[in-house]
Amino acid sequence: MSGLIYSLCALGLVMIGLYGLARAHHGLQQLLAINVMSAGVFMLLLTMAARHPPADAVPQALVLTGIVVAISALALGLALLRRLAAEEAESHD
Amino acid sequence: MLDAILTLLILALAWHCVRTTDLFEAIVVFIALGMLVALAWTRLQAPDAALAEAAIGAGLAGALLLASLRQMPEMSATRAPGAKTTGLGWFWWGLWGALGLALVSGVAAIQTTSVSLMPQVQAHLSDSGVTHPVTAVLLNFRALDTALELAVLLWAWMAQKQLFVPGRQTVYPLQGQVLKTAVKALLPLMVLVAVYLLWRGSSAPGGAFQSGAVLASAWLMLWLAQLPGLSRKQGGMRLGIQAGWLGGVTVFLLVGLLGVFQGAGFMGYPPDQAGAWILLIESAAALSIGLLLASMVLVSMPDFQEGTL
Amino acid sequence: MSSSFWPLAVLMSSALPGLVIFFIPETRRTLRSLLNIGAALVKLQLVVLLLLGLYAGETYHWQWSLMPGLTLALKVDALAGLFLILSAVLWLLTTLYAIGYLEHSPHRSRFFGFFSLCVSATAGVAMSANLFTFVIFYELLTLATWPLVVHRGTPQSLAAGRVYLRYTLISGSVLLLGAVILHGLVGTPDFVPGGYLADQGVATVWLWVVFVLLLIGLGVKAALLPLHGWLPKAMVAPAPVSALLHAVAVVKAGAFGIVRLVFEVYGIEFASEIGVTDLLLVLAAATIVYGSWRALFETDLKRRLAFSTVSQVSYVALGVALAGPFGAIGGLIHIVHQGVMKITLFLSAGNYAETLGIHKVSEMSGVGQRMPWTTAAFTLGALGMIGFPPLAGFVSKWYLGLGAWEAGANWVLAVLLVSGLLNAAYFLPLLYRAWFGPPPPAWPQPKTLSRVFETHGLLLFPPLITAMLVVLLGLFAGLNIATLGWVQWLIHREFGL
Amino acid sequence: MSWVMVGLDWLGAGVIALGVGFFVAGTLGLLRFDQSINRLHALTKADTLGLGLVVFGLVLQAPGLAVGLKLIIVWTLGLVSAALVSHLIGQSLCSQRQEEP
Repeated sequence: MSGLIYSLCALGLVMIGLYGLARAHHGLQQLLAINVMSAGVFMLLLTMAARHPPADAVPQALVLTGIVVAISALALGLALLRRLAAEEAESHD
Repeated sequence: MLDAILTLLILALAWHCVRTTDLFEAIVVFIALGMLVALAWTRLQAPDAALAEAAIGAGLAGALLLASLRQMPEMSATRAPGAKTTGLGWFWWGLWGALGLALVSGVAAIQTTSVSLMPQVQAHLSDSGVTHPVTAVLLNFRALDTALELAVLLWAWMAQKQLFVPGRQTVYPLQGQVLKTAVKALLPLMVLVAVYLLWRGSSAPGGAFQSGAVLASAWLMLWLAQLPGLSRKQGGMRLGIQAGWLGGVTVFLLVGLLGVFQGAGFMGYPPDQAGAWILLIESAAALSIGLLLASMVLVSMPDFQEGTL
Repeated sequence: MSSSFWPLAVLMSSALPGLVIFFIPETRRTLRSLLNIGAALVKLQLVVLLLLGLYAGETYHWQWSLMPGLTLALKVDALAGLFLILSAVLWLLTTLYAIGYLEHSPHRSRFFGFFSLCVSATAGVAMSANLFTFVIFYELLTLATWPLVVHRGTPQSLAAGRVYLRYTLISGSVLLLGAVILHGLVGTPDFVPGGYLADQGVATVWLWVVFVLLLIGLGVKAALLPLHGWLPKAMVAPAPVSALLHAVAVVKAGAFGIVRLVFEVYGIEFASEIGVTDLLLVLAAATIVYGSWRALFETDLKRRLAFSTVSQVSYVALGVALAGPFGAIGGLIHIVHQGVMKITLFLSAGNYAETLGIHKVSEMSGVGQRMPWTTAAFTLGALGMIGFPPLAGFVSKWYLGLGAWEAGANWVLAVLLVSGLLNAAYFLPLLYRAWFGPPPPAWPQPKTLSRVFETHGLLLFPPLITAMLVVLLGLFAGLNIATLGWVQWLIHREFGL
Repeated sequence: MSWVMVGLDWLGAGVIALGVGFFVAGTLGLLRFDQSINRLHALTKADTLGLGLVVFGLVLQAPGLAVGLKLIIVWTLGLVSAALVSHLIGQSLCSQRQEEP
């Protein structure tokens, strides 16, 4: 039962993230939306892992790897945004 | 019951996070979302992922976001939210809905199948050198994925180094000794926790990622307290930091190559030595992850100047 | 050396030097050039040895299981050999040309590094033994070519780069989607002559969906009709890049993918049975006519050539879609012949631009008197494109015509005829103008490049060599070592047609 | 002796509920107060007490000494970090106020 609830939650997160990505007006919003989506994907993997006890370790390891990749991407995206902002500020000066 | 409430809270926060036009608020909500998601994952019997999400996905990501926020332009007034939707609006909504339906049906289809790799994992667990299945998958069965992931982390950091712009803002100077004293007292404890998490990873939830996250926050605290820490000015420290950045991937690949010569194949270890090699790799990986994550947060600080790393 | 070593060696012979080149300081020109040319020669040597081995019946296969059901696999079969030898020869020539072309421009290490990676990705596309590997190298090719397209860093080239990325990344994800669906349906076995989809009991609807998805993914690079928009825009790249993109790397990767898709995934008989080849045939025919038509009205020389590429690459798809031995021979030959002809044209156009600053068709008046050798090469390339016997282009068009006749598709014959006329209509006036038009009172002198030749030696000889190839490939088409002989052998051996 | 355990369990539950009440009050303060200093006040006071009560309740229910000790360590660390963080926030608020009077 709880597995079903959480897979719905995961779908909800993906859809909300997608919606946010489409309506984002700021780079930061886009990054947040993408991360909301990725949280949904991770959760979906974990619900699939938890269908039968004991929980499947392979999707869990995938999620662990995914979290680190996601933060790398987030940090890179933020660095790009900072650079963009700095260059725009420079061109306005 | 708890699950339902948690789900509703998560969805509400996610909705708010993408709806709000206040960027600061969006970030704060995002951090809270990360915490709740971590909680949900403990409910899904995934303590490893929950630990990592709380520390990295909420904690360090939050620090990154908040530090970057101050260096960004405001939401531009010209592209104000709520601008008139074009005639295509309905089309996109339709597409969005169709995708949602497709996902629902896909997930429903998955629910009825029952493919699990766990029996295979458990069958080989005794040969893996560790007793915790997640660690066995990460560092033995799918070691290549983890090595590549470290490479991604390193690559992302190198790209950020190239994109670096020196911080322009001044930050209020630190007053008093409270933070310094506290950090001095807490630092040994944090290192201890990091080592403990690393050691524990072989038999229970924990491991290089979680340990690396703790190390990263230790280093960040050192920097925040303006203590003489790992800065480039100090002699061989610079070389040490660079070695730390590269260490995770390098050690991983070297041990992986060793497997070729020992006849266990690339990224394979002989069962009797597996435990030792995994511990070695994990130590290097934790150090690398910690250094890389902390470096990423550091360069995003509004007052960070080049030459410190 | 085991036979699994060779595919990797071919891949590494350009990838490793490429990676090293990134770290060579900008000023070490000789070192970089030596490394580059050396690598190109080694690669050519390897590929020739491979082809000889292949002819002697050797098989080359390398694979590495990434996870159960998903294997990274490389193989060298006759089809891959065709593409490999094309890329190896033209890489050597364009490298020489690029060394001369970029003599005084900045960021040369970056340029040559990505240039080498681009060729490695092309080799990977050629040798991919299954769809999964193919998709990976196909994407790597996109990533390796983008820095080349935007190399100059001007706002114009950055804008073109954005368009390029938008097209290729979207198509890449569509390709991935198609590959994933196919993987879900039947898994990802190796490419097999005759295809692996027949008798799998997959619903025709799914076969169509997958085909369309994969065709969209491949069609962008191959510049099929609604998806060709990036190609003329990417003309802002330096001339050697345009030459490589158009003749070998990008468009050919798309066309080559279509060949693999139809011949070795679906199987030609099965594909025509479910009717997907008809879709391909119509798209290819439309693209051929449309590209030629647009080329007629372009006043910019490179853009005219770009639309000509749009048109000419679809000959490959057309030949494949005709679903008969002659059509297949024509299409496959055209992979090589179009490459050789097009690279001649682009290198010559680059010479005009670099030596005299000529970019427009109207400025070419009388250029034949100032640069006779370059113009001679250009003329051979253009005549080949039109299909003048006995040049290279004639051979492929002849077989395509035979294929259309054999398939009973008379309208395709009409398309070929119209396209040939249009080709003549946009090339012949140009040639006339170049040779017989009145030269301007004084030629602009942007650079004095050479005292001996009409332009820098490194710029002059590559197009001359390829122009010779255009003649030789046409004249000696019947020999075993020529393209026609090879392709006939290939078709006979691998497809039993 | 089992009635002692049951009693401790119930006592623990009650203490935890009390702690939760303080958490709710603290959160309410965080949401309702308009100035950062006030919010900080609500959070540090109420949440520290709330955390203390929750931990205490859990200690009463703890199955063994080791778990109880771990909980107490958690509580101590929580206290230290809360004090430290509120000190830092307060300090930055102070400097901010001095800068823009």
